Amino acid sequence: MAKTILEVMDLKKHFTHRKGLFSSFKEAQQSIPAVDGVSFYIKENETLGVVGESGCGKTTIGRTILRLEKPTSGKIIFDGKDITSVRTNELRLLRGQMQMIFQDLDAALNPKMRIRDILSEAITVHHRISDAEVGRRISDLLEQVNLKKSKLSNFPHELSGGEKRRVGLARVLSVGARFIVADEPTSALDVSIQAQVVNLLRDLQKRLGLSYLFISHDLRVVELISHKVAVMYLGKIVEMGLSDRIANKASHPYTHILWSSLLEKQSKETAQKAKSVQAGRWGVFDFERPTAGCRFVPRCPVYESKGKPTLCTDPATEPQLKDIGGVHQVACHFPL
Amino acid sequence: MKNYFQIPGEISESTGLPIWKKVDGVDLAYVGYGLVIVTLVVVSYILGSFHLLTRDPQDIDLGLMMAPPGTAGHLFGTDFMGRDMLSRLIVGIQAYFLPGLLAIFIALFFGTILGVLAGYRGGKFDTGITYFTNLVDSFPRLVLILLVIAAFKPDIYYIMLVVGLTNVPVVTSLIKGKIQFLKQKNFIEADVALGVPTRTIILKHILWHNCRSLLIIQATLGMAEAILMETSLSYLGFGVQEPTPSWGNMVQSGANYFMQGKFWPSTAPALAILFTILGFHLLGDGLNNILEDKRNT
Amino acid sequence: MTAAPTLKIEDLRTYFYSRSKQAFIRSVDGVSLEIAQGETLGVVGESGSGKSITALSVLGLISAGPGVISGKIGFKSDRIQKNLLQDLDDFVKLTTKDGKIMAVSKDVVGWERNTDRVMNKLRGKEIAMIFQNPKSSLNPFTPVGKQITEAIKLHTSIKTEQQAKERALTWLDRVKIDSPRLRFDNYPYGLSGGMCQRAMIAMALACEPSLLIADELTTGLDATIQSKIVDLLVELKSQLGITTMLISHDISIISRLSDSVAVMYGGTVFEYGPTRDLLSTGFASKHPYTSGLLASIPSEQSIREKGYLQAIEGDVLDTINIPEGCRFYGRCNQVTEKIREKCARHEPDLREIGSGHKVRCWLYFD
Amino acid sequence: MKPSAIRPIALVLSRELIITVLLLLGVSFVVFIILFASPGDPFSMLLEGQLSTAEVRTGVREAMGMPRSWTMQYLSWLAGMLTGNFGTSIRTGLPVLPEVLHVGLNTLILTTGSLIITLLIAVPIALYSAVRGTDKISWPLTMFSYVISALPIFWLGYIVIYFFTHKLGLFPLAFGFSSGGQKYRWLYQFLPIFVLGVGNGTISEVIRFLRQEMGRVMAEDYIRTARAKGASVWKHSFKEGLLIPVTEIVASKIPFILGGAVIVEQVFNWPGMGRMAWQAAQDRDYPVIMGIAILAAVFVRMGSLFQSVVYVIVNPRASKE
Repeated sequence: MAKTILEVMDLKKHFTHRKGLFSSFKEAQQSIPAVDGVSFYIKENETLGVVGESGCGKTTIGRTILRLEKPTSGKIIFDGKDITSVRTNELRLLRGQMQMIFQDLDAALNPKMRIRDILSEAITVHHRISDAEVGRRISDLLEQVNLKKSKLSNFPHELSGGEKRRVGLARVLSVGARFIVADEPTSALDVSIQAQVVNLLRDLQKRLGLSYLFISHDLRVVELISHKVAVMYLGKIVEMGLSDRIANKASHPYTHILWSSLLEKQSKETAQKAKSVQAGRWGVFDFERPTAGCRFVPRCPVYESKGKPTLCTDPATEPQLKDIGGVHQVACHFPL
Repeated sequence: MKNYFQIPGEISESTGLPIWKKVDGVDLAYVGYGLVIVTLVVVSYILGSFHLLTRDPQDIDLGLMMAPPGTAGHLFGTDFMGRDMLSRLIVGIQAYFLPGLLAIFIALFFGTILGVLAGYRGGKFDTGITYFTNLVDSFPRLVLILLVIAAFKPDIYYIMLVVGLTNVPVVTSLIKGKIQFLKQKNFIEADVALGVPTRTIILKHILWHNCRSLLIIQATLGMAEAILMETSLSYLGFGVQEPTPSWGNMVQSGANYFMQGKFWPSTAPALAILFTILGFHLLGDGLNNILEDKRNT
Repeated sequence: MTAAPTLKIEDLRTYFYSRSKQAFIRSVDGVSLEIAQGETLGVVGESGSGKSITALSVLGLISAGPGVISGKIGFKSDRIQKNLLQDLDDFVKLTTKDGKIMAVSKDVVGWERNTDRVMNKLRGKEIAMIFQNPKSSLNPFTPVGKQITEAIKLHTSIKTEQQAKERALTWLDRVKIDSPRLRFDNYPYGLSGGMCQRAMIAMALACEPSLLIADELTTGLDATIQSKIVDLLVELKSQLGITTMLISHDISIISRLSDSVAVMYGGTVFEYGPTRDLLSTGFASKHPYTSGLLASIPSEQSIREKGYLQAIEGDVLDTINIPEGCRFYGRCNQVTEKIREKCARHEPDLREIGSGHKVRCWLYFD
Repeated sequence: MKPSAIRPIALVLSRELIITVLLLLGVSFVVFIILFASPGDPFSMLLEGQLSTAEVRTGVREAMGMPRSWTMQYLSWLAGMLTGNFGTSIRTGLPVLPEVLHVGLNTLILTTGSLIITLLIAVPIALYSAVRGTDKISWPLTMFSYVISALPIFWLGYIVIYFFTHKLGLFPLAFGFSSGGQKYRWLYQFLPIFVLGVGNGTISEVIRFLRQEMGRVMAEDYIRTARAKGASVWKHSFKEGLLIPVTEIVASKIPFILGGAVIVEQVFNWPGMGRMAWQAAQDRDYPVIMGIAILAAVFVRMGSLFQSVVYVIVNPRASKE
């Protein structure tokens, strides 16, 4: 049985939005719950996929785990150790083990540094080693991410998207991370390059025993790469389970709508199948004011078809994640 | 129809091209002219400060007053007291050179610190620093200098202190903008996530790699600013006093003769100001175009 | 089909001159396409394949910098018939040395004035375009409704603000924006991306153009919103029968909406034919790039088996340095020994190999 | 404009107004610090100057006592200023405020006029080069703007004076604000405005900024949309590409122009704030300079306030934030 590498308990991250210069006097601060009570765990050598629409807080989760944001409340346990409020020094050490791949291809690449310098710097951040050793590690890394040696003397802007992503990966691997938060690692890439990167990520997982928190809006890729998938809606996980169950036997109406939107685009024939549950209204969401009770109510077709039961809108009974068997959890009063 | 076709496989790699081939010719000309001016100023400053001039700028020759340029022994002619114009112009650089460097240093030093604080820390720091920069920007520089002159004394170093301080907001906002740009691209965050120490991020990645050229550009523009201020004030009669030459007081003392149609004693220092400030401006803008804008795109 | 197509692009070449490399970036390099009246043509390709530049060339929106366009773009509707590329060469001066282009100078204003003259009464009226990034494509300083009425007043017989507003409201309703009267006065920042895109669609269609060009219109929107927009387009298409050129990198959208499809790569069309054949997995005689592209998308099967994806190795072609021979040669996994020489040395042309199915690959030529 | 649109604007404006007041408080404090720290205790003299001669005579000061702590000194000075009491000029013995306000009006005319001149020169050049890029016409114009920005303004003043008085003989030799032949009076007053407008040293910067902004806006997606629908590009780019940048650069250049005014007023004998400040600096008449510095800061802040007003009215998003 694999060890749990990361466990997150009731994690909350609220952003305060200051309105104007004197807000601190007037108590006019507004709190936006980007992540609002999320719990999950990831085992070694496992991938947890997180899907959801833009603004649902999936990126914030990754950033909070890596402590790029300070969590408002909750607990983050990495490798058996509570890291929710470790100090800066310890945090630096931790970052030798957990890393993040950013959506922005240029994120890790200082535009004024050559690739060689970027990599050698990353290697020496956590390890004091000789120049010769650094050179050896660089060529190891290049091999791992399948990048040509000739690119080492280039500047980042001279690389293609796929190459930039590879350098970003090499940088993350160079510190020896075991756990990687991959925030939309493929969304900025072309389809053919995307497949290369997905393959590379899986390959690295197999060879180095990495664990991923894989954040993406691309349902197909998440389904392919993850062992488990968590579906997020407005800061909460509404459903979580093994990836094929989530994709094919979704219990939460939102999950269902997400996956059927995929089918619907794809072909005229299958579109009909999905039509049955498809009737949600698609208003603009307002993250500052989640509805009392279940957050999904304004868009929920089940709520509509059940004749708007008060259970769903009652502030006291916001649905919590419940186990429905087969490592499958759902937060809904009327699971499908 | 024209043939735009080009033989395949014959395109040189951009990295192989020398820098002067990659940049705009106009920018190159700007920088070239600017460097000539900088060299002239520095050489003149050294000549003046080590008394290597063939003619003493204070030598009065009442027999040869208002000599036109080209007069034997006086390449740039003489002024109303028969003093050699060229020597006076060269020595006039003393009036602003070191004080100007002081002003540049103050502006860059404090501007960088405040810019890093505002950009990197953000939040309350940013609010406070924005207030400070707005406050400094509320004073017309010359009026503030006059106030300081009235309260203290008309010393060029006091003046340059004010010039430097009033230039701080410009540097601050540039550095802050740069950091915010880097932040927006998640670049700093990636460094933090990697575990790079804050000191390295700020000093090496932000300041050395990304703000270096910006600071050089601000230094050149700051010198132009210092020259403008010094000449304006010495023209107004503050700062360097006769008989010590400064370009500003030279223009001023030549003014009466100007109205009589004898332009040269006033025009020569005015042109010196013109060409020097132009040089620093063009150098700054040329460098800006070459180093800042184009490589990022 | 004997009637002349609404849009007929012949050997379109749109190049941009890169001064630092002293060469042309051949963004579009010999594209020929046809869109019959009422048909929807899907153009699919990765970034840098030249699909968006093709669309912008049609509308004459390429002007900045030293870009050049050659070829022919014939446009025909009930009201008008015109070649959209006229006299553009007059505004470009080439300096050559030993057959190598050393410098390109362009009279940008003259060029722009010329395209504006040619495109006058066409842009917005006959040919309308929808862009990606709906939020930034709407003027942030003007209410959404005003931007629609502006187009209506420019291009239709409606000239009063009141009537234009009525028409705009009808269209906002048709693109399923809820409470259109309220949205009419909203500024773009107050609307979500999906709503902005609906407003863009309303703006484009309100003048009843003969040709609609939609460039990546769902990119950047959430999956659920995307599918709603696609639904809307399907519905509008069946109601209006409007001729459409649909550009996307998303094969699923193209396959849902288009009648025929053109696969672009490195500035040229690699394959061209009916959507049903080209994008179905069963159809065998495909260009290796098309089949590679289809295989790189996670399929039911690859997901079930948790296997690796069949990626196309290598990188997307850099259109500044186009190789001799086939553009795809370096990445192609179907080169046989028999044709290797040809693939490496000679560029194949786009040949018809089945009914309406054209392909640019030596594999299918004898 | 609908009433619903006015409320957010009013909110933003009240915020801007508060910021302006805070900044002016800061300005007064900086002035206080400078005077307080200077040798010879000029600040006590300043406070003394705030008392009327009658009060001095009857010994009010002795009775009330000089405020001891520096905070009390600052506050009593500030309170005096808020009631319009800026103290008295050391040189003339007259109250500062009316004097400064009187000349301030002249300076306002001079600076506003020259700002208009600057814009009249800069805007066409900027727009032309934004559209055309660098070509045979825009390059010399840009060069020209660089040269006149580096031109020492006093010397430019000499040239203009020499040309009009000596060459054309239009004016008497002693150049002054109110004298001069009636016939050319308008020209007489226009010349300093023109010289300051051309020679204030900001033209090249203004051109560069406007060109950059216009160029940036022209590359925006929504301009492309406008072209694609056959609408006027100018109409769509006007607000963001011209109106906002112009107000922005005008607001930020007011301090420079006020500085330039000191010199131009000197050269042309224009009885404005700058000339008075120069005179006061000669005499170390700090109450006067202090008054001028504060008034100048008020001008600068008003410029920024104006810019925010335009920005908020033009940009619907600004009032939402």
